[in-house]
Amino acid sequence: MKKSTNLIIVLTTTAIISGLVLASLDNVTQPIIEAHASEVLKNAVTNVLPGIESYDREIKEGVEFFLGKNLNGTIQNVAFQAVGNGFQSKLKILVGMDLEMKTILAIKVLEQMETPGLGTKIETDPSDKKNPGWFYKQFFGLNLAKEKISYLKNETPNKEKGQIMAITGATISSQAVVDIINDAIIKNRKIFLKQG
Amino acid sequence: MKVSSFKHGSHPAEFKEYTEHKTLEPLPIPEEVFIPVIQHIGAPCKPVVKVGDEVKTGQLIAESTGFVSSNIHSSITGKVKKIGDFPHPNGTKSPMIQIVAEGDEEWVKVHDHTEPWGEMSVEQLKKIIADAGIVGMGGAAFPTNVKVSPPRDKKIETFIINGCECEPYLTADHRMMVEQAKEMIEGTQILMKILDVEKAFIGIESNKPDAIEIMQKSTEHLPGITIIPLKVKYPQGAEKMLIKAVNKREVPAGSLPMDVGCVVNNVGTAIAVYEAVVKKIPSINRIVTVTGDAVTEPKNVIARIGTPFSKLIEFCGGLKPDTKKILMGGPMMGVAQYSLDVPVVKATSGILCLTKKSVPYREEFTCIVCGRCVHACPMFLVPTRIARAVEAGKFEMADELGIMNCIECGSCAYECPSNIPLVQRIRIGKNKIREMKNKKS
Amino acid sequence: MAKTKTSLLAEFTKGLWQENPVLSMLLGLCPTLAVTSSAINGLSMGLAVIFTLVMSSALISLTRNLIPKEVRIPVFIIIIATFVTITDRSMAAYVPDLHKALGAFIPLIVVNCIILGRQEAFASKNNVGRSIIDALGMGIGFTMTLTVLGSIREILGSGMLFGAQVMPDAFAPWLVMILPPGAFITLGLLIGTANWINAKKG
Amino acid sequence: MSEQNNPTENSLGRLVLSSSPHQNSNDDVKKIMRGVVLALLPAVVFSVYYFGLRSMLVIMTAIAACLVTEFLLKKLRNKKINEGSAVVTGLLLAMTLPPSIHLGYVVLGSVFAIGIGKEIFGGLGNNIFNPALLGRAFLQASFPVKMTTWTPTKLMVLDAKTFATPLGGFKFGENIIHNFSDYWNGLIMGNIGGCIGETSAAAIALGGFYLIVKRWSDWRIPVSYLLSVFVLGGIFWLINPAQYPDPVFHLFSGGLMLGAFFMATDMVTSPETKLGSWIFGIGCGFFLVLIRLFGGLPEGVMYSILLMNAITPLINRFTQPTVFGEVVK
Repeated sequence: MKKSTNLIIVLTTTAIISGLVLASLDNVTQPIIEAHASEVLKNAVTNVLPGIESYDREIKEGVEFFLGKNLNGTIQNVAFQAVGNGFQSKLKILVGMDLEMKTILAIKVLEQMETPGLGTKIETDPSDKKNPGWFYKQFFGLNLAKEKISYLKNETPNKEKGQIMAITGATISSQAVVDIINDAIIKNRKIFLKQG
Repeated sequence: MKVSSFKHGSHPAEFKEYTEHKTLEPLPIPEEVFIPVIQHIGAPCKPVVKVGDEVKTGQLIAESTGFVSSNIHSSITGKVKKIGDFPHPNGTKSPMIQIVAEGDEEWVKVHDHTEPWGEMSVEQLKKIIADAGIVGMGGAAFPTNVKVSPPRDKKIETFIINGCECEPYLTADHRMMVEQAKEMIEGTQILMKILDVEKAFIGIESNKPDAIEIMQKSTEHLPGITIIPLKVKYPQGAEKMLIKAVNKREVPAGSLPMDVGCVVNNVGTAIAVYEAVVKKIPSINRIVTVTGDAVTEPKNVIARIGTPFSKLIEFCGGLKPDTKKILMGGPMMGVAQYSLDVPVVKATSGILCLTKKSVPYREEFTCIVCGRCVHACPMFLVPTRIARAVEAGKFEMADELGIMNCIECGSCAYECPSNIPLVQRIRIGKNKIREMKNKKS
Repeated sequence: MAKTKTSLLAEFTKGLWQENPVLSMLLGLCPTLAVTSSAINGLSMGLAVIFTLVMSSALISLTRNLIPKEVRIPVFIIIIATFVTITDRSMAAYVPDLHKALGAFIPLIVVNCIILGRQEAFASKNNVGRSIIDALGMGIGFTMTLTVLGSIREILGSGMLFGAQVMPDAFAPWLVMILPPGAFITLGLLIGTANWINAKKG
Repeated sequence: MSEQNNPTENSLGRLVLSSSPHQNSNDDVKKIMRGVVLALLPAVVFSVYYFGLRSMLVIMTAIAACLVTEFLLKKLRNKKINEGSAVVTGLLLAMTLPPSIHLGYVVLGSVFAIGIGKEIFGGLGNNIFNPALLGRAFLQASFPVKMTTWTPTKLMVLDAKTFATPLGGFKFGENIIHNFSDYWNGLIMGNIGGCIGETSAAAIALGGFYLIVKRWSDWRIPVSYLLSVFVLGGIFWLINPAQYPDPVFHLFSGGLMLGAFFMATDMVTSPETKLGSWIFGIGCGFFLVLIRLFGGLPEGVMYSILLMNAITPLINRFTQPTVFGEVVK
């Protein structure tokens, strides 16, 4: 009887102490972690929406839009996240577009765990020292007024036709990026343009 | 022609062409014979003659001492010169009775019944077989009188005469079937009477069409005897395989054929029974195939038990200079001999002499798990794994893998492309396990 | 264990080689295989483990006489989990990039058998000083192995070491080395080499 | 017994004493290895015909590198090369490489195939995976771009810069096989892009039949492999002919012929029982179709065989024959 009380006391004390320590730790670190996360997002949004001073967050039909504003506070452009499956991981890409959603301004890969050295080239290609981000930069200024994005192999792409060049050896990752962005644009264009 | 068989097995090259058409030739009576007192499975016999005794052909010289034991008779007329240890074909030195020929051949009959065998009682016939010292002529040398006396509770339904002779080179049984068909059939009928069976099957591999034809012809008028042509496959002549091929029954592991109501006898045994019962001659003759590429003139020889191998080889024109290996029996299960002085015993089915060319040096490689031994093993074992277990000293594991079921036919080692002595290792393992079990009990 | 007191130095060095948690005891293989795609990942994982290991060893050694035998495992786990969470949160706050690279494997230090193993086998039976020395030795042994593993994989798999180019431009990186199979192959070869060296030493 | 009359010692020299059996089948490992090399010759000839001497260079490099690696590793363990399986490994590895590949990669793949694929397990017979395929898998995983850069054959008239193997074409929507003559010239005779040894299905099959006739490979494996690919591929084709290729295309494209006749039949890494061989072949076919149709890679021969290699010990265990006369419990 006495023994079991002893056991309970020891376990409870340990748990309480541990809980207290962790709670106070959380108090200290949580704000830092959150600040960091919002910093990352802010950087990303500023990255894909060039020439803006600030941005607003707006949720329409469950989709999160980032509305870029200039010095005067006029809405200039819009960004949103495109999410989908890559070759072997979930891809999260931030896409910045003009307000009519006809031209891609810039994109940024937020999350990816593709095959190192192959699929990861959608973010950085170490073999191309001068321009490691050549792949995603192809999307900058892509005109999608008439067509969807399509990828080519071994041919020079035409930006006006929405064409980009696929990564050799990582056709599937390239295709995934293209498909994810296409799908997100088609879906979000409807939602965003409904009310202006 | 419908051909029965068992599953698995191998197809060694046959080399029967050396002697398959050579008529049986009696060997001249040798000047001296060495008759071992152990020629069978079971307890050794006790000599009943002394040095200096005069013996006649067919006279009992050593008598059976146990249930599984078999009488031994003098094969020539002469004088006992020595009783002592001489080289035995099983590779040891073992007690033998040396007899030197003297004077004219005189015979001692094995029994003095005057009535035909059809009127004798089963007990009388069994006694004759026991007195005549007949053992299985196939190679195992199990006393025949024991084999044909199953316990009362085991009813024998199937009686099979084994005419397979699946060992390469050997043709003794083949020639017997061709030349002594009548005797063999009569021997079979005597055995059928003893066993109280209505039907008998004679299994013959289909590489002996002449034997099958003669047998079929001689049994046309005998509805009880059926000739069964069998697929040419080694080891078709192993009792268990033969039973499987003839009546599709599997002898359970660790049991005897009689447990599934079967008795199997060799062709030679049937003839020996005939000779003992009808001709009143005990088991003193043996038909031996002397063959191989090292023999000048391969022959099928009728030899007296106890004749040294050298005499038979001499009779066949002697050996070629590059002789490398002498075997008693066939190449698959035969025993290598270190001397030509060893005598013919009741189980000597052949003397196989091979030149260097036929016994090449074979480099052993590691097992490449090709599975050929598995496909070859008629007992459905996995020889490579068993051999590995034995090599690693894991005898219990080997036992679990069924090592004791191995019939040592050698098919696995024959097939092995890595030249691993599989059956040899298994043999070692079996002996070790037997030792261990004996120690325990 | 206390009967023949080994020297403190021996207590420390045993974890480096002859009782190396990865190479000779094959403990903590999950993080070993998963995070060593670069030297820096291996090193930081090792440091995180050293911190957790030393802190929990010290605490457990201190309280070893207070903890009843029956509940020692739950108590150990609570203590270890606490330190792991401290590591995890601090890394997330102060070195977010590294935290992202090590991913789920920081929280998983809780179930890293090296840590619980040392508590059970050593800290709960020895005094604080010895326990810390033991934890340091083991932790450093673990860190060394992970760093070596990470270095080999980084050099061959991306031609770099600690993020700096070391291989000539002509060298084509062996992608497989930074993929999971590369981890298995390299670890296997490392363990094999260690055994080979031990066998040679006799 | 008369001592002077002992022919054994005098006239015969020493007789060989050994335990039975005294007769062996004429096959041995060396002979089998030679047979495999011989069986691959037609495919080698075809590859030289289509790709020029470059393919010969790749083959020679692979063989030499395998031999040297094996020699060094054996030396380290004080053993000597005996059965010559390194030649077969090198040749098979080379057959799975693109003819334009840099020779450095060939050497690396060979070292890996012999070192990690074979010697580390204790040499031929103890390896779990087919060494040549393992070498190829290593190269594929390390240098995916280089390993899938194909050169057209010398006899091809090219109208575009684009170049893909038939399988890659199918996978990425550029089907290049359209009619019977494409089938005949391309897939069966081998006038297509691809690895050195996987272009001409006819040449490979010829060598494969030779091995089967000689009993140096188990016919059950290629038969069950090809059959299961044909049936499974056929089922998908019947479901949707527009999306999935027809079964004949499956059979003759890519490395299936090479894999079925030479890789899957590797004795060491395939099951030892007959039933096991059937299971092995069907499993290979299943994985192949799965990878080709739904996987990320255009070709699945290599991984289908490696996967089945991994479960071969399990197959062996479950298909162990029941001992003769053993009562089924």
